Amino acid sequence: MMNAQLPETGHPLADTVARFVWLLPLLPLLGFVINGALALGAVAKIGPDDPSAGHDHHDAHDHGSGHDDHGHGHGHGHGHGDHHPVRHEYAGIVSLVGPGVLLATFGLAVAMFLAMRGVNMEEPFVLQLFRWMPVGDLKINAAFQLDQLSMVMVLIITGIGSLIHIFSVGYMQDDPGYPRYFAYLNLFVFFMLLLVLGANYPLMFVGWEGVGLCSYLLIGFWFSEEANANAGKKAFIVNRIGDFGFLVAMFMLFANVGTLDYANMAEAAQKLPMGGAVITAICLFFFLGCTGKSAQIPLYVWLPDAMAGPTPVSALIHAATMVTAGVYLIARSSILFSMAPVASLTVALVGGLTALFAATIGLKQWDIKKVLAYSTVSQLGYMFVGVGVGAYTAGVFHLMTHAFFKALLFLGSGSVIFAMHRAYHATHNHDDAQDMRNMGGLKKFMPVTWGLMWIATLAIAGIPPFAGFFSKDEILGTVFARANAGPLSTATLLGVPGHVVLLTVYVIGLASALLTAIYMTRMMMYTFHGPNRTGEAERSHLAEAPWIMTGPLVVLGLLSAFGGWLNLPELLPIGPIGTLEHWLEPVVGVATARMAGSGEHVAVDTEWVLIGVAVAIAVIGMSVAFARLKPAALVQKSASPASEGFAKVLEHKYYVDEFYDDAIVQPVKGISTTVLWKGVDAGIIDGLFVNGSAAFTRALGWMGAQLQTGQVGTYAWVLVIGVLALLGAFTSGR
Amino acid sequence: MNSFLDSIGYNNWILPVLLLLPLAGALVVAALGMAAGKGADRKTPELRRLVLGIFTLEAVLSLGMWWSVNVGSADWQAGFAVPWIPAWGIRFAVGVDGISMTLILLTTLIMPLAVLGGWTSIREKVHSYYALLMVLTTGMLGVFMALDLMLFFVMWELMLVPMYLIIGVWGGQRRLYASLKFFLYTMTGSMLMLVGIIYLGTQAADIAGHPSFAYDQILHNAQLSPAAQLWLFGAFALAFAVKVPMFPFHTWLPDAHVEAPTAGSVILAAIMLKMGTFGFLRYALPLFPSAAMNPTVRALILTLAVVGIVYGALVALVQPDFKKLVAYSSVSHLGFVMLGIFALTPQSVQGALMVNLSHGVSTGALFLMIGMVYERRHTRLIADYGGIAKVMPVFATLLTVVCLSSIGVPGTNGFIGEFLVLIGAFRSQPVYAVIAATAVIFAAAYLLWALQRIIYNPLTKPENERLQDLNWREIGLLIPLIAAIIWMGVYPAPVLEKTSAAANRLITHVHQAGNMAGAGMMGEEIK
Amino acid sequence: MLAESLALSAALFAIGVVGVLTRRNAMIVFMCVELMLNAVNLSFVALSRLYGATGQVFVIFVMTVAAAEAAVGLAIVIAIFRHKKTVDLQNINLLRG
Amino acid sequence: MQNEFVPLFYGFHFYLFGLIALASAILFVTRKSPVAAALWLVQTMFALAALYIMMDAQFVGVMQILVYAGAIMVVFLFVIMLLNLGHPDEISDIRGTWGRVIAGLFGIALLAEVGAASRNALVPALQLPQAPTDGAINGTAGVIGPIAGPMFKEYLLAFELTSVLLLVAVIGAVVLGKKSSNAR
Repeated sequence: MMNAQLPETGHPLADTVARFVWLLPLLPLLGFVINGALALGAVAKIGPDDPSAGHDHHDAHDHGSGHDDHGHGHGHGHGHGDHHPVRHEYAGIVSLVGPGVLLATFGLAVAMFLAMRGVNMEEPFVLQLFRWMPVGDLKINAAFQLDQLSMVMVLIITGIGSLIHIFSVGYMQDDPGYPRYFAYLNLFVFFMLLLVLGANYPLMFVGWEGVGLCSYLLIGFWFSEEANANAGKKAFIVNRIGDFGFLVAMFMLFANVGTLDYANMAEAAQKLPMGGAVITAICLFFFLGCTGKSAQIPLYVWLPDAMAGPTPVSALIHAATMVTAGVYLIARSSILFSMAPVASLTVALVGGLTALFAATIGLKQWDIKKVLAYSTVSQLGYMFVGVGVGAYTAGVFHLMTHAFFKALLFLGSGSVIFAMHRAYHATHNHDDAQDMRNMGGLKKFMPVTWGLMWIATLAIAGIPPFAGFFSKDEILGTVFARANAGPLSTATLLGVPGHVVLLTVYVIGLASALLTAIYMTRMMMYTFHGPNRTGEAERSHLAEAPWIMTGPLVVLGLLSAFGGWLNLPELLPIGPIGTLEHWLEPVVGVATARMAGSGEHVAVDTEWVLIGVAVAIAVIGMSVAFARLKPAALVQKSASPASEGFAKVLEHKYYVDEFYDDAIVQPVKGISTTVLWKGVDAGIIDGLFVNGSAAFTRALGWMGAQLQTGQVGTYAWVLVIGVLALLGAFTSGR
Repeated sequence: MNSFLDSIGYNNWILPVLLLLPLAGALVVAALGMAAGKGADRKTPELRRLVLGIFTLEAVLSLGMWWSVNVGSADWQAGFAVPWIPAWGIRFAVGVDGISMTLILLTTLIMPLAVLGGWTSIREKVHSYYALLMVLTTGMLGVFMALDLMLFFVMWELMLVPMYLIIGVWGGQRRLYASLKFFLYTMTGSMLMLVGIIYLGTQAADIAGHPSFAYDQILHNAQLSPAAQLWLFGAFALAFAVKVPMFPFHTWLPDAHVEAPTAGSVILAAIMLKMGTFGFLRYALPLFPSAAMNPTVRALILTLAVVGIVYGALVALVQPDFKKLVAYSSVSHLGFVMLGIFALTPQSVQGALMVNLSHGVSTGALFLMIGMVYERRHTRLIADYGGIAKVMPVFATLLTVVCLSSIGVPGTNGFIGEFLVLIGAFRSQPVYAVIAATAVIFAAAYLLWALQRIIYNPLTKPENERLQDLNWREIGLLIPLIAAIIWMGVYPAPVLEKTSAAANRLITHVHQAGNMAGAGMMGEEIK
Repeated sequence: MLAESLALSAALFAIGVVGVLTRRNAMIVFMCVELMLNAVNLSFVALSRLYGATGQVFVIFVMTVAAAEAAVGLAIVIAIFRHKKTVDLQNINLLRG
Repeated sequence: MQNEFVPLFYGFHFYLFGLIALASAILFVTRKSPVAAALWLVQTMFALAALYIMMDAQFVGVMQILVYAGAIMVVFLFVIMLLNLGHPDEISDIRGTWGRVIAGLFGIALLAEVGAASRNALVPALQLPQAPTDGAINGTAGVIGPIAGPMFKEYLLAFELTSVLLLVAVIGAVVLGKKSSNAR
């Protein structure tokens, strides 16, 4: 709190629009309240005064009312997004409020961005709102911190968020839960903004869990199908494992450093020895949190299942924003991570392994969204490689470009699924609208989507000059540079020297770049090229989505194509050099410098070689895919044979889910049921102690009852014996 | 507000009035019931309104304490004392501090909601039911207010009997088993406590040998050897541990909860479980600091607390009965309270108080909601539901919010308490805190799984298709709870400030008095 | 005389006890109880010479109790006899729970 | 009665009535016939009444004869007659030899313990004062006044309660003795 600055204290931003920073999260919250009220108001039917009075009265009532409620029950019977012809009664106002608040927030964010550019600001702008948890020496305030990093995040969230909201207006138009959908989506943006704007870790944690909650609600949006509800639950619980790490990290931080505010973290953290066990543990626990939220090994399993949610949700939450929160966390904690080389190496290694691992699974997925999901996991791995090796700017840069092209890919796939769905719906076919084996040749039905998705594919594959190339190259380049010099190369991870680890990560990065190029090309070919496999009757119903959906795609296409200009490397002076790097300098500069150590930049020609290798790998990958894959040979999902050998292992995602289920979930349930509940609770405590003592008492009572013969004579004898004994005891006692 | 309260002498009469109002109400209700004779149950609607009126009046009256109680003061607030049994040094002495004030407010605010919750489900022997509820209220408030150990004990037992009857008469199928188990479990503990209280009373005797049971007298005058402290602590701790309930004394709770009528479950969970932890805070710790700071004792209790946290969560995971699930979740939550209390840092103790309050609110709400759906469907088995969000959207929405609070999602009250307990406990007991923190995972698992099986998933059972959503009464009674959930999650500072002075005094006292047991690093941190 | 009185009282009491123990006829057991009461009365009276008339007051009370006891006890005996046609205590075990 | 002549005369009669009481008590417990036993008990009570009078408890002695021997024992006899228990049964109601021996031993043990208790002065009250108290000496002890005094002052409540007790006993006896029509 010492460094806490109130707007009055003369921060350069204090008199600008930035003092309304609290409005940023508030607007989406307002949207949530309005949409939520509309959603509830539309479906709520207040029950009778006496609920136990029986159902007869209700029956007549229900048939008479003819509410669209029955539509709900029927509408979701088969698959999501079953397009009911009736629009929601509040669709108009919801379409206005939902995207409206987002656009307003985006506008406000842009205004703040401009204000921020106008001033020279070294210190972050912190706005204290109210005391949140003031307990003893723990003083946690509800405070927002606006600095360069959170500004970038806010722009991505609100910008991409606005586009996706607009897209959703079209995508979800006929859904009976339309207002509920926008309520959740608004709530998500609220929490996401809280996450990036919070001025301390607990407040970030509020957003962190809040987005997880919204993710849970949105994955299970069509909750009437058990698989969806399961996926939502799985996402939440797996995330909670990560949150456990986040919590423990906060505890350790507070216990050892005494503060949880970012503002004085750099100075407070000096108390801890560089590279010591404590700081390493703190960082590793934070990273455990990241593996949950950002779907890294070993907690990535929820993300592919999360595709059960509506596709725009996958685009916003499970690709562009929420899953990158882990990257933001590490960038935000760069001071801490730069003090713990071992933890940073771990981050980089896990990120690299995840990138490769997920990419291999992506090779054999048939569900178009699953391909993108594993691709997301893989790209997140890249980002962690970036922040792990101390290329914080590069990590955030990749986060940004990834948000562009992955949102585009998801929304594009959303368009495809939308089209497929309409086609199947028109013919009352219940086939899988997301399986690529049921697609093919969509290029001629949806040319705009096809073109834009190719831009995104080139971007993700790392083909210059698309956005992904720059960010990916910067990450790989930094990995190489750190392997040569700096604290990371000299540290050791479990006995393995740092430079070996980093070189391994570099090779892994290249390998996964190759695989990325292959599976993305595969996806594009199976979806858009070759013959159409949707079906004769359905084919005539396939068409491009309305403009409210393709419009956002176009914007994202532009960003994916030119997003790389935001942070050009020095080697390619085709525009302003390192804009983002300069922008983020005040936030991550110190940490980046510490991680770079004394090491000089890699020689220019080496750098050219690196770039050449990266591009070559991407081109090779795409060529291999083009050469080897035969879209024409595919048949519809229902007619496809089961795969064999390693392909089968890949298609089943290495059986990790099954392994987790067998090794963790079932044992926990089993032990809880048989050992703890039936064994300890019912058996030992209740059986042995509680009922046992009752049985013991009863046995004593039975013995007593045996003495009770009813013979007065016997009683007299016993009485006399008692009197004699008592008298005797008194007499002899003296 | 304060000057108004002062002008009516609020602090002078509020505590006795709070105690006597329900008692008088109970007499009136019982008299009405007798006057009405056999047809008494036909007069239920008027009676319900009368009872609700009394409880509402009680709640409104008690609200003034929020302002009138000077929580910073080291003295008891709103004190009131008259001799009761002078020969034995027993006084009718009541008073509050920040800790008990918040619990009293929780009690008075939960009671009207509990009455509303059983509005239509209690149809037999209604007069007796409401009379017992009122006696119960007096007992519970008395426990929180008492400043005389004998009075405390009397109140402690006073709340036992009505609850025994409420479970035993208006309960479910196995109500006799459950109520007897509840009674015997609690009685076993409290009898030992009575022995301890009497011993303390004689130890605190003045020079002339008159015993005294006044709390302050015992706190300052009783000279107890460490060995005596251990025994007394054991006697008190057993009584409180049963009530908390700590593992392994918890098995009465699931049975009692399952069999009790809605209001019974709500009161049991929301208020009566707090008696145990309150007892530790008010009696077991300050009176016997050297025993409480004894490393072995502390390790034992912390271990049991952490075992309870994880154990309760794991067992809750596999419960087929929703009420039982919530009951085991209470075991887990109350484990957090115990962990916080015995970690003895400012954060952990205040966090424990916060968990107390938020558990009262959210678990109370959970039981109310189970009661609502039980009234419609007459089953508590999770498997009998599924997909009812379709037919009961309002119910589903509110249940989700309440479950999230119970899980401890940030932004709800559940988070604040757990976070503070853990962050505070980590400073003095890191290993226990880390193990306890795993409960955040299990809590999500058991509640979300149950939530999914109740309100999500396909709506397959025809009986569920005709379920009707909540009515205005039910929505209205849940709204205050939901508001409390959000308020205490978003802006808990006012509540925390109410308890901070009392908590800090307690910690300082226990650390100073129990210094021989090795207070360690914590001593200088309390300022 | 006091010691002798008390000794006699003790002896009478012991005889009553022995009677209660050895007899099974409810009537006789009853009378043995009366004998024991009388033995106690003797003690009271004997000691009242030392301590004042209060002991005699108690004798009056004892007599009253004995009278009440006899009334109720005999009524019970009659009721039982009506039911069981015997007053032999061995055949009566109504006290058994 | 305070003259020199009294002790011998007094002592003779005291022992005489004592022995009568003892002997008739022993005879009482050993009679098979209930009627005979009852009559021996009456004898004991008469002897005791004589002792009471000798010990300056004239009122109690009279009450003994009136209430005990006169009323209570007559009721006993009446019941015995009513139930036709006058003839000793073929089978004795007395327990077997061992029972009698053990009962006798118990009786002796009881006497021994009482004796030991009084010798050990276990009960402080048995520390007998050497001289009789004033009230006992001045010869007014046995008359009604000194008894009525405490009875209606100190023990008024107990006295009133005895009346309740008697009432209860009367009602109880009537209820029990009534031939219930629905008896099994």
